[in-house]
Amino acid sequence: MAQQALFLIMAVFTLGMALGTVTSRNIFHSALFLVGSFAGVAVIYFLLEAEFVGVAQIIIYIGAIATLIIFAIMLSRSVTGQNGSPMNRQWAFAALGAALLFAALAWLFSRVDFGSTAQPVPEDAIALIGAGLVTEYVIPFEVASILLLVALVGAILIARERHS
Amino acid sequence: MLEHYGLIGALALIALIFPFVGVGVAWLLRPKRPDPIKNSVYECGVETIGDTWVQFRAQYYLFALIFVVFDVEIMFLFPIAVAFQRLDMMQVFYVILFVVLLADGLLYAWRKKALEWQ
Amino acid sequence: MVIPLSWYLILAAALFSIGFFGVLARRNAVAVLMGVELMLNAVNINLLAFWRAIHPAELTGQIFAIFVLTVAAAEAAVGLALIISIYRSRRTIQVDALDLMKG
Amino acid sequence: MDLSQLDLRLIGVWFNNMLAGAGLAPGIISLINWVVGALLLLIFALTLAIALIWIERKLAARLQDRLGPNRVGPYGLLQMVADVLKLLTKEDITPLEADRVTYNLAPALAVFQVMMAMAVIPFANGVIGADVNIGVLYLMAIGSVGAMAALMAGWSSNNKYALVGGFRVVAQLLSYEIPLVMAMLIPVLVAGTMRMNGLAEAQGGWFGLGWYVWTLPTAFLIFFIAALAEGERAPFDLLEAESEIVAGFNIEYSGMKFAWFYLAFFLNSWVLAAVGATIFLGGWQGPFVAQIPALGVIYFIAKTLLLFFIQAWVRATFPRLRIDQMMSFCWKVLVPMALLLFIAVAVTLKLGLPQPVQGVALLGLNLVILLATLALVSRAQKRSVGAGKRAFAPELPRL
Repeated sequence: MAQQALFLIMAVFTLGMALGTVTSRNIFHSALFLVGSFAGVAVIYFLLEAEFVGVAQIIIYIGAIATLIIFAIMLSRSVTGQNGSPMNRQWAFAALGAALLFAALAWLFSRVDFGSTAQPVPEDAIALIGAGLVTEYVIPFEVASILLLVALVGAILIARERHS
Repeated sequence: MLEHYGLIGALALIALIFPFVGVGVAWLLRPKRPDPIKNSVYECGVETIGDTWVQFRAQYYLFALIFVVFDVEIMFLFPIAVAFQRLDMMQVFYVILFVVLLADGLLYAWRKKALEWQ
Repeated sequence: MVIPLSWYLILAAALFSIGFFGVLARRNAVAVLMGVELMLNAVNINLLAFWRAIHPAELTGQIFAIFVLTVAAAEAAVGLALIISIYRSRRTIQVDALDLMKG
Repeated sequence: MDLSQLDLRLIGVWFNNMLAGAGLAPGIISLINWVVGALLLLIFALTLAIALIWIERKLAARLQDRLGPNRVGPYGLLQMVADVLKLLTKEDITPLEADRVTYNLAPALAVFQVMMAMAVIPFANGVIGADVNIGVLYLMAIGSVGAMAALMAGWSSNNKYALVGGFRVVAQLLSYEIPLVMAMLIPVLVAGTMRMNGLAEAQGGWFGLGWYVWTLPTAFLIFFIAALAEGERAPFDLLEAESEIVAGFNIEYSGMKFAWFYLAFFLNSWVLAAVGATIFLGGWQGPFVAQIPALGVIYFIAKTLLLFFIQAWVRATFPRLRIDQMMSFCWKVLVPMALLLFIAVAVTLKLGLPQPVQGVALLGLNLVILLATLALVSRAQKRSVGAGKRAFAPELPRL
C-alpha cells in the first residue's frame, strides 16, 4: 500500500516535471524541470529495486547530462532568443499526435497481460552486474568504451574554438 | 532492499523542508524594507552595464565534456570493482582495455590542447 | 510485485508521449534534445519494469538500462556540441530558423 | 557494568522493543525509526556545524598568530550562537532581476545535499543511517546535486560575479569529482564492497596496518587533494575567490539563505573528512573496538577531526591557485595518476599473492607511481619555465 502510494506520488511528480520541461517559456526553467523529472524517474527505479540503475540515473542524468544542458544554455543564450512562443507552428498537431500515441499505448498496456513472477532480486545484484559486464556482455561493454571515446573526440572537434 | 532506503527517504523529505523552515523563521524575524538601490545587483558600487548573460567561452564546455565521459566510465567501474574477486585474468584484461580506451580520449584532448586554459 | 507492471508501463507511455511532444513542438534545439532525453527515460522505465516483473534473477534488464544511459550521455555530449557550434556561426538555435538546406 | 554491553546498536534495539511493547504495528515502528533516525542526523549535523565553525575560526586564528573569536562567552564559544541570531534577523535581499524560484531553491538544495550525505557515514560498527549496497556511488550521486545547487545560485542571481562563480563550478567541482571518485574506487577494488560500513570493516586486524592509507597512500593523497577542491577550500577556492569575484556564486545571498550556503560549506568539509576517515583511515577501527564497540565513535570522530584539522591548516596557510594551474593539475596529473593506479592495483590483486606480501606490493606500487609522477611533473615544470612559458603547463612528452 505504502509503495503504491509512493509510486503514484512520484509518477504525478515526474509527469508534472516533464510537462513543465516541454511547455516552459524559459529554457533554463525547462532544464530545471528536466532535472526534477530525472530525479522522479530515479525514485521509480529504486521502487523497482534497481538501486544501481537508480543511482546511475542520478549520476549520469543529473550530474552529467543536465549539467551539460545547462552549460549549453548558458553558452548559447541569445538576448533576443527569449521573445516569441517557445513552440513552433506545428505544435497543435504534435500535441494531438502525442495524445493519440499515449492513448494507444495506454490502451495496449491495460489490455495485455505480460505476466509477472514473484522471484526476488538477487542479494548481490551489483556484483552480478559487474561480472556480467565482463563476461556475457563484454562486447557491448567495450563498444560502450569506444562510443564514449568517439563521442569525446567528435565533441571536442566540433566545440573547439578555432584560432584564426 | 527497499527497507534500507526508508531512512534515506525520510531524511530527503526532512532535509528538503528544513531549509525552508529556517528561511520562514527568518522571514518572521527580519526587517523588510526593500528599496531599488538595495535590491540592485551588487557590482562593487558601480552601475551594471549591459546584460548579465554575456557570452562565455566554450572552454568551459570542453571540460564539462571530458567530465561527462569519465563520469560514465567510473559508473561502469564500480560494479566491476565489487565483483573483482570473481574475475579471472582475461576478464581483468577486458577491464584494463576499457580504461585504456578512455585514457586515449584524455590523451587526444591533451594533444589537441583542449586541456589548456587560454 | 506490489505495484502492477501495467502502472509502470502506463507511466512510461505518458513520459514517452510528453517527450515526443517536446521533440516535435519546441523551437529551441536544446529543448528538442531535452524531449529526446525524456523519451530515453521512458524506454529505460520499460526495460527495468519488464526486467523486474519477468526476469529479476538475471540482470540483463539492468545492464541494458546502463547501456541506454551511456548512449544518452554520448548523444547529449555530441548533440550539445553541435548546438553550440551552430550557435557560434548562426547566432540562433531556433530549429525553424535553421533551414539552410531548404531549396 | 560489563563494558562489552556498551554497544550503541543496543539503543536501537531497546527503542524498537519499547515501541513494540506499546503495541504498534511493524510498519509503523519502522516508519518511526526512519523519522527518528533522520531527525537525529539533522540535529547532529546542525550542532556539528556550529562546533566546526568555531574550531576552524580558532584554528585559523592561531595559525596566523591572531586570537580569533574571544568576546562572546568563554573562548568565544558562544560566538556562533550570536552569529546564528544575527543571520536570522538580517534583512533578506533578492536582487530585482533575479530568477526568484531558482534563487530560493539553490540554498535549500545545498543543505539538502550535505544532509543526505550524512546518511551513509558509519559512526561506529553498524551505527549508520542506512548501510546501502551502493554506499560510495550514493555519495558520488549526492555530490552532483551540490554542483547543481552552485550552478543554480550562480545563474539565478543575475550578477556577473555570480555567473563567473557558476561557470567555475564546472572547472572545479566537476573536474575534481573525477580524481576524487577514482581514488575512492581503489579501496572498493581491494575490499570488494561499496558499503561504507563494509569498507571500514575490511580494514580491521594487523594493529591498524590494515588501514588502506598504509597500503594505498597515493590513492589517499589523490583523495585528499581532490577533497580540498570538492570542499571549496584553499588553495582550490576559486569558486568563491573573494579577492577576484567577491564571493562567487553566493554573492547576492544574505541573511538565512547565505547561512545555508555557509552551513553547507562547513558540513561538506566535514563529510569529506569523514568519508576519507572511513575509506582510508579505518573508520571506527581501533584498539579494543571488538570488545567495546562504542569506542568506535571516539576513534571515528578523532580521525575525522584530524583530517578536518589538516584541511583547515592548508586553508590557513596556502595561497590560491590560478585557474589554469588548477585545471592542469587535475586533468594532467591527478586523473592519469588515478587511472594508472587503478590498473596497477587491479593487476596486483589478481597475482594471488599471500596477504602480507600483497600489502607490501601495493605499497611499493603506490610509492613508485607517486615518485614517478613527481619526477615527471618537476621535469615538465623546469622545461616550461625554461621555455619562458607560464609556470606549470606540462606538455605531453613526444611519444
